Amino acid sequence: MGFKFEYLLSILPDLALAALVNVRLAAVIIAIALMLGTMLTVLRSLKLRPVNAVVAIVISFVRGTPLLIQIFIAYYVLPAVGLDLTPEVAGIAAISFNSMVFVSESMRGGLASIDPGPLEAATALGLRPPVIWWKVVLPQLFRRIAPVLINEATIVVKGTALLSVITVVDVLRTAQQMASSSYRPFETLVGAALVFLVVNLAISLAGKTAEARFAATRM
Amino acid sequence: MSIINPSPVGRRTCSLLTGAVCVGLVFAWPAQAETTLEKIRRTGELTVGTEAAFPPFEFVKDGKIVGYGSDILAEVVKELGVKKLNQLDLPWQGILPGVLAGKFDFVATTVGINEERAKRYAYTMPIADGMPYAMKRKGDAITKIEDLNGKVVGTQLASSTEPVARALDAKLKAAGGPGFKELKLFTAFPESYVALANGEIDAVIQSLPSLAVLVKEKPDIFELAMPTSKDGGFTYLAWVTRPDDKELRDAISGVIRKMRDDGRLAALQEKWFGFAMTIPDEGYLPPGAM
Amino acid sequence: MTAQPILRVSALSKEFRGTRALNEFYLDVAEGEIVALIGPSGCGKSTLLRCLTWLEQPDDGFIEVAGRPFGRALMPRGVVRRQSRREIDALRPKIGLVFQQLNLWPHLTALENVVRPQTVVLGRARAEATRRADELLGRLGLADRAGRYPHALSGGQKQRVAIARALAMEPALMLFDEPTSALDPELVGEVLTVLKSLAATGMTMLVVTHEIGFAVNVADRIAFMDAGAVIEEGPAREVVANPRTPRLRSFLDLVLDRAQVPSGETLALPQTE
Amino acid sequence: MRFDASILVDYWPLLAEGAWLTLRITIAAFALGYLAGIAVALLAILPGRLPRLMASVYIETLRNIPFIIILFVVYYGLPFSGVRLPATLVGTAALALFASAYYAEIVRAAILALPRGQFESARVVGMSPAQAMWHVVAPQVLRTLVPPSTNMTLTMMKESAVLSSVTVPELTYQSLIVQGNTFAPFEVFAAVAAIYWLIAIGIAEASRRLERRVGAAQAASVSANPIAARYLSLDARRPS
Repeated sequence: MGFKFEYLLSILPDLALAALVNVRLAAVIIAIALMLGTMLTVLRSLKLRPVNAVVAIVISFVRGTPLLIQIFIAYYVLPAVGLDLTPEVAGIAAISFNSMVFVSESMRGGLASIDPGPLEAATALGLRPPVIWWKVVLPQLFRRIAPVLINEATIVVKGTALLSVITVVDVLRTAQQMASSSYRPFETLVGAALVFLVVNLAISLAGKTAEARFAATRM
Repeated sequence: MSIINPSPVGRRTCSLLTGAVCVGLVFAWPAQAETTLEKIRRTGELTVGTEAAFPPFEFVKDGKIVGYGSDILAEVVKELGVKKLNQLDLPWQGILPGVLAGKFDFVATTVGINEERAKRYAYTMPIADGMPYAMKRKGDAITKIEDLNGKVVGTQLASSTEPVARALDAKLKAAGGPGFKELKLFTAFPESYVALANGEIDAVIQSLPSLAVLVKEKPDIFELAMPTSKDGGFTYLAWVTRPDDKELRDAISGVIRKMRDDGRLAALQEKWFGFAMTIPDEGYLPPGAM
Repeated sequence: MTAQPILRVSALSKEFRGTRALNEFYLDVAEGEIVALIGPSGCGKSTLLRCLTWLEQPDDGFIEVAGRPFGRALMPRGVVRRQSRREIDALRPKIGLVFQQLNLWPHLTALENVVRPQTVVLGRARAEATRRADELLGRLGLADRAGRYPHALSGGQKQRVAIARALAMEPALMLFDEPTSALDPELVGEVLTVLKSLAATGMTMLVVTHEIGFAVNVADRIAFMDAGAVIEEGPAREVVANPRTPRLRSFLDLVLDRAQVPSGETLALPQTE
Repeated sequence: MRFDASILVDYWPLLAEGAWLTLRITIAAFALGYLAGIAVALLAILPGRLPRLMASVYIETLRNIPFIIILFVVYYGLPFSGVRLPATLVGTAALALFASAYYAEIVRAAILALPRGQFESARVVGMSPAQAMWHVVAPQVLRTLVPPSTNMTLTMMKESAVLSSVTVPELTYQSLIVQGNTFAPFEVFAAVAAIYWLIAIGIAEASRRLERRVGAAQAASVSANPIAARYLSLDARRPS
């Protein structure tokens, strides 16, 4: 059962096709997580005590338990409270929720590194807080945490591999199906690894290019 | 991110991190006005959960789920008058929570019968005899059960062959031998095959139908050693329904019985395994089963 | 300038991607002398300081500190020998650099900023290093600030800590990079006083600045730098009063005009000597 | 369907044993992974292209592949090359390998975030690069290091569950055995989630204490400014 390179090559096209599922889901998830994560950050900045206490528990749970368990809750346990979601919706909901927390936590770190000077100026000019958030804080914040967000995007892509447990046939599930009929789990996993590597490197590269261009236009 | 074994998780593994229950969440399943069988008959639609990564029972070929189990399912669909079949493919760890949460009507994937499972799920009539067998590397000198003394033996974690392997170890020790050197439990059978091939372990214990096909596929690498004792396990393989769907279970069992009696089942066994099996009418369930 | 110079820079050159930041730069600084280096921005002043401390490797040329070659040595028969990193590190304490941004270490107290380099680099015992640091900080009027962290000090205090940190290494020469630029204008006089008091102890100093008034007041000699080389130098007041090269003249016109000082003759500068 | 807590009472010792191993694996992989991460980070900031390229290939490859795949390659690949080690050892090493790429990136970013003048001012007084790193860079970098390192360690702790697939008897593996015996997925995994959560809370608390010790000076300067406290902090008391 040595490593068969030809077999690896022969399965790559099918795995790449299956990766479209992961990419599509990841794109939706990242968009939602960014939006919700930003909203959560602004909400937390209001420092309403009961709200922040609840948020703290949610964050602790999301950070402290395996993502797979969170996906299971969304798909298998939520029907118990009357929320019966389709596999893709449940998967998107679970990973977005998870990623939202990580986005907000990255923002917390990013905020601390922002120079308060412009905010003071904006406040002195009489700008209202929503405007200050939208025009002053968030643009700086996104620029600062861009690398972290790109990293989060690659994590989301890897996370979509877990959706196979709730009937989403993605790269990993396709690889598993191949492995079980060819009895070659090693090659199929390496194939899946390559597909993930290519997708994530593409994301990192695109992110870096965008960042560089963004930085260039600012000079 | 937390990836908990999205590996080719096999079959008899009882699920991996299945649904965790958020603390304080109360389970209150919606009361069902009609039974699952009535619903299937009314809508003409059937949804089943399958782990399509277990040849020759259920596996994917050219993008379609095929295999021994799929052929039987086709007959069941016909008999129940189902017009539309949704066959969901998911790893073993999602199968049992899925059926409990009502995500599909029953499990159309082969599940080994054992005592604990039988208390919580309703088994249909068996579709195959999963007689446990030992497999070795081609040419290794393991020909009788006693040869497993001092060997590293592997099987799947929480599978129906795990208790078989433990019982075998105990039996070897009771006979005065040293027993296995180690029992290694993998979360999926394919991994135990790789471990056997690369010398990590010396023998795999698994049910005969699966091993027979594997040995046929890889005659240069693997070889059947001998049947192991059935002690500690009920070796028949069947499908399961939710415990409150006995009606549905009986309907499926009826189809299987009919197929056995008119020889269709034996023909399918010849087609997929290369040999026919004896399927009993009773005695396949452990005491206290549904 | 007959005495043995403390700093001798000869033919120092440095190129960045085709731009000559230093172009055969020559400068001698004699013992006890204060030289102010002035010049328009981009003339290579910062590069010079970075090369003098070997933070940047010059492409060519030689540096001598107190008679010893630094970074690169000219051997007999014209062989150039590059010094090892260890040799360079061993000589570095001889040149004290006060950065424009000061670069105090924010995680250490003022005292510790001065003590740590002594114990680590010179291997002094902690007690002795602390005694010296206390003495230096006291001399610079920071006795009651020794226990504070940099973020709790004013700009002028931070600068004096940075000076103390450099002095603790007992350098033969002090380099100052724009010592007045990071400070509020009213503190410029304070810096002047500190530098003068240093001069009174016989310390040799090279001060890079773009403030002519400050340069005239602090320095014995002014060197005007443009395009990577010194193009005019001489006694401080004379250079400013009677620039010989057109480039210096136009530079002075530019900066003095901005400072609204009519001419070099009537500079309204505080007299300290 | 009921929640049958008696299962957890019966199988508690098995789960506790698994949790203990999970904790030990996490600590060992953290120590090992962090050391390797620092080494790779230092490689990444060395002058010259080759070391930087090597470091970035290491980091990018390991970070962009799901851990399960790294584990399988190490676990099933090693025997082919004739090396045979206990599963727990191999599993921990693979986990450390995976985490080291993330730690390296965290350390590298923290070092680069420090103004260059800090390193240079240490070099200029005559400290060697190693001394400058130790006395000036490292203590400052430590502050920025704590929060992202905690995140990664939590991720790694959860990721250790994957080791169950190569016969390492940690928490998830033991829970699978309990599952196999009881066939009660929801009960067992509620318990397992709770245990992972508890371990995570422990790690987070330890990091919070460390953060308070190394980062006190910085925290003080942020909350002193009311505007900053209003917009740039999510934890401080609401400015009145």
